[in-house]
Amino acid sequence: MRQVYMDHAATTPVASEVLKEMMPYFTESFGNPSSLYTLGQQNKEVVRAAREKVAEVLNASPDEIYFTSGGTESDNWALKGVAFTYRNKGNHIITTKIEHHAVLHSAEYLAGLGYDITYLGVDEEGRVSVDDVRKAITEKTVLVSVMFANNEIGTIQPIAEIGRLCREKGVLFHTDAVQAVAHIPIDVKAMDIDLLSLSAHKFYGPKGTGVMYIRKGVKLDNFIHGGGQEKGRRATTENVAGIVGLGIAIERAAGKISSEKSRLTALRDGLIEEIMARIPYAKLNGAAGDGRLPNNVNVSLIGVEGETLLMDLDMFDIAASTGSACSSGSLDPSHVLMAIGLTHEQAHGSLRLTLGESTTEEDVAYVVEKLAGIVERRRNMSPLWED
Amino acid sequence: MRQVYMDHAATTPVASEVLKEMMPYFTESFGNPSSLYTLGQQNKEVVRAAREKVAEVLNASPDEIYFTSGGTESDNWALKGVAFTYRNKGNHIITTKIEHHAVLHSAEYLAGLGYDITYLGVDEEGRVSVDDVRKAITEKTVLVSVMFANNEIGTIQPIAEIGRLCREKGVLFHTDAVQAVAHIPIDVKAMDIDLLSLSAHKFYGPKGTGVMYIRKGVKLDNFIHGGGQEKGRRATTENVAGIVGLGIAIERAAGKISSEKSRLTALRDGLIEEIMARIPYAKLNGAAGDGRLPNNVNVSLIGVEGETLLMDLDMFDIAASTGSACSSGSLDPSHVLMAIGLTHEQAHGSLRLTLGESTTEEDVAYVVEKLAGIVERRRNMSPLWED
Amino acid sequence: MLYSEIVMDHFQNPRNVGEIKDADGVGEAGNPRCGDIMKIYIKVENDHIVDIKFKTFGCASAIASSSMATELVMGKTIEEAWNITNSAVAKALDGLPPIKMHCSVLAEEAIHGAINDYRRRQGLEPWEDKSHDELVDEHSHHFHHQG
Ligand SMILES: Cc1ncc(COP(=O)(O)O)c(C=O)c1O
Ligand SMILES: Cc1ncc(COP(=O)(O)O)c(C=O)c1O
Ligand code: FES
Ligand code: FES
Repeated sequence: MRQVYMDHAATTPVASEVLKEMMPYFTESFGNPSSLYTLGQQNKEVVRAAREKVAEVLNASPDEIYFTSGGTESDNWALKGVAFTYRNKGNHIITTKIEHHAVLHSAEYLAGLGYDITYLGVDEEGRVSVDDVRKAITEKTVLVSVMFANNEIGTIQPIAEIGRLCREKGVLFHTDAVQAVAHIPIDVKAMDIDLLSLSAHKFYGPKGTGVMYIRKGVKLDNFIHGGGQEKGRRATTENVAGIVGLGIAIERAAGKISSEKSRLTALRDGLIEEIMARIPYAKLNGAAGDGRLPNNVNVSLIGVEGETLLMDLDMFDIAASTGSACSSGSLDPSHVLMAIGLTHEQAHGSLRLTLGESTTEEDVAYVVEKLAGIVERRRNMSPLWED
Repeated sequence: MRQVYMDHAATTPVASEVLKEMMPYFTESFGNPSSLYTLGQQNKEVVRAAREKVAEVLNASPDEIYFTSGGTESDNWALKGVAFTYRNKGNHIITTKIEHHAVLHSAEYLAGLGYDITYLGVDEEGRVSVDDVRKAITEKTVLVSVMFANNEIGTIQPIAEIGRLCREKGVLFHTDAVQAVAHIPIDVKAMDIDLLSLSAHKFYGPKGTGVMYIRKGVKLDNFIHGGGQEKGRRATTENVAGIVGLGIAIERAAGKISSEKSRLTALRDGLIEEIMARIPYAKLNGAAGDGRLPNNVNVSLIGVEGETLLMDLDMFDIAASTGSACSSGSLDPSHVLMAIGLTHEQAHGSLRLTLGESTTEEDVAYVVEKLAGIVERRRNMSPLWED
Repeated sequence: MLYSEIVMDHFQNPRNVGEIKDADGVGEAGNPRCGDIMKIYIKVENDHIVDIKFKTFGCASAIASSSMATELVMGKTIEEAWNITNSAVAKALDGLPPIKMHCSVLAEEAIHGAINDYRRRQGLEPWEDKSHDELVDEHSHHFHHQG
């Protein structure tokens, strides 16, 4: 049977050429980069080379790149690091209602410690207004954190404008670029970004490795204390294989960013069109066109519950995601879908399909076909549905 | 030429059978364990199985095991987590002068936030006195953190006694068992351990994965906030391949703990004896016999500087480590060697040789042979040395 | 790699190791930060350094710096020798890692010590030594790591 993985925003497989480069560092070349002998020093070089690749892609300098255990750690470091470092300057942080939980739960934790957090709303497409950011900034503001592109609905934020504003106001600016980096060229200098988070497994690199970009000159308390790795700013024995994988993966992703953009955009728009054509009462969540990640489709199919949808799709070996309450341990529907004004019912019937390198036109056709059948069948057994 | 890796305390290669089990999780079986479809749910099972292996080895229950990015993160979590969670109960933490920097620098960071830290001294073999711990505990003490075995000199601490004392006094007890777990059977219940740190790359598992054991019922603030992974206590997309590797590696290590113990102890004692016999003025640092990790040798060879020694050994493809000031960016000699009362000169000429699965009698003979020649040659060019 | 090929060469095959029993000047420099020590012996004829030997207890870069410094100084006049700076030694070694620059300072100081010892023995005023603290302090953060 055909297998269709349409959950690339959740995670991606490690690309074979990435894995190939990682392999020696598990076994023969296993040295600790902090060690003085050749086996260690060679790995120090290897980590340096990976750092240069990341810097190149972001238009940063290599000494602004720090390796972490993932997007979550980087987000935690950004928020808590700034909050603790600048606690005598101010206790106000601005973020949005649609951030990833790594940002939101860090912010809530800080709120519990007495910090003052502003959660900006978004418009119905999920876009933050630069003017809202401007109005929210006070004397006490130490950080603005706005994600580059949303993981659920794919909405892209006006990052360069927010960056410029923050720079003018002398406020630090962090962006979670975990979902964006493989799809949108990022230039930390041109975009006035001070801190930025990445996660390798979202762009065909290994799970458990990430990046924190810290602009030169930005003072930031360490988050993980210990040995002197990462120029004394982030401790732990370097995950050499993982870092090598991250380096190759980001270089690879940057190399195909524009060809993949056109290819995926066409597939995405085809998928959206077909769903709209084949499934009654389907609604697109988030922006259409250029304001949306090229690989993201998010629709509400009211009358069908999201978890049910996923299980049904799984029967056809289709992997997808939902913002339905039933699929989350917390039984709250997605905070992102709520923030763009969806009703509970709409959030409940939401379906996210995120495309990737492996996605083909046949996959799109297959998914639409199966989805249409599933929706019809489940709507027919719903008491809310009258046709 | 013969290659001799004698720095197993710094890191170990991933064992081939461990790597073999990890492989599928980079590519075909790459699903996010939080996803509802089969590809995700299978990995949830796989993570569960690894958790059970860890629990089994520590005599813990699986829901007391949390996966982290390494020993450093676990140590940070233990210290900062307890400090923040119990800040209304007390602000006093007891640890020792010979902990790993992951503990010491976390403690220093907390001191900067107003916490009161007691750093207990050790005897000349590097052992903490249970009585000193008892005397240091006050009404305000919220945590005692004493490492299971030291990474530099291999001294094993009276963990069960300290655990019993802490339990009696109602104080939480954390132990950094990063160096111990592959060499000493650990029973968290019998030893009254509340929190414990592990790091996979010290026992032939992958770098970038670790464990935090949290005894059931212990309240502990999260350290990395975000998604609901690890029962909501430690966020980030699970590093599935890494976790699988950790699970197999710990099971494997536990399976050979007693055979390796006798084999390594014999090699270790042979190495120590030969060094003492062949090199004048050599001094063993740390305990002899059962009070020392079976794989650790640490000697001071005064008149030769440690970094020089390492570079010379590297010319013979021998990998080792030192506590010399010159090898450290900070230009301070090892805090552990200072704590056991070595002079600067002795710390300066220290050499750590840590044995592992690959170590043979021939390796030991080769190292002694080369080392004796190096020491003689370098002593002859030292102004401090008069023969 | 931590060190350049030239550093490794001078570290492995140091030139001019030893002592001069009837030296005309002996200089010693110690590094208060890491505890290393370097001793330099010179033989002077017609205001020229005609022989030089060293003994060093220290890291690879201290040993290589001593060796390179003796080569640079050999045959020079006293004044030329005085003016050879630690950066010249480091440069001749094809560079040293930033955290190891202070090791080359040791070589400059030991040579200055030997020259001033020679001048004192000749009944001359010792020359004034400048301080290198700026160089030694350029790496203030912690790097120490042992697995
Ligand atoms: C926008 C965003 N930020 C942060 C993260 C966290 O990344 P990780 O799970 O790799 O820590 C994710 C993905 O889970 C994400 O989509
Ligand atoms: C005793 C001890 N604790 C903690 C650590 C930190 O482990 P990691 O570097 O894997 O985070 C190490 C090794 O570096 C160690 O030896
Ligand atoms: S009906 Fe079961 S969780 Fe919603
Ligand atoms: S002489 Fe000690 S660091 Fe070079």
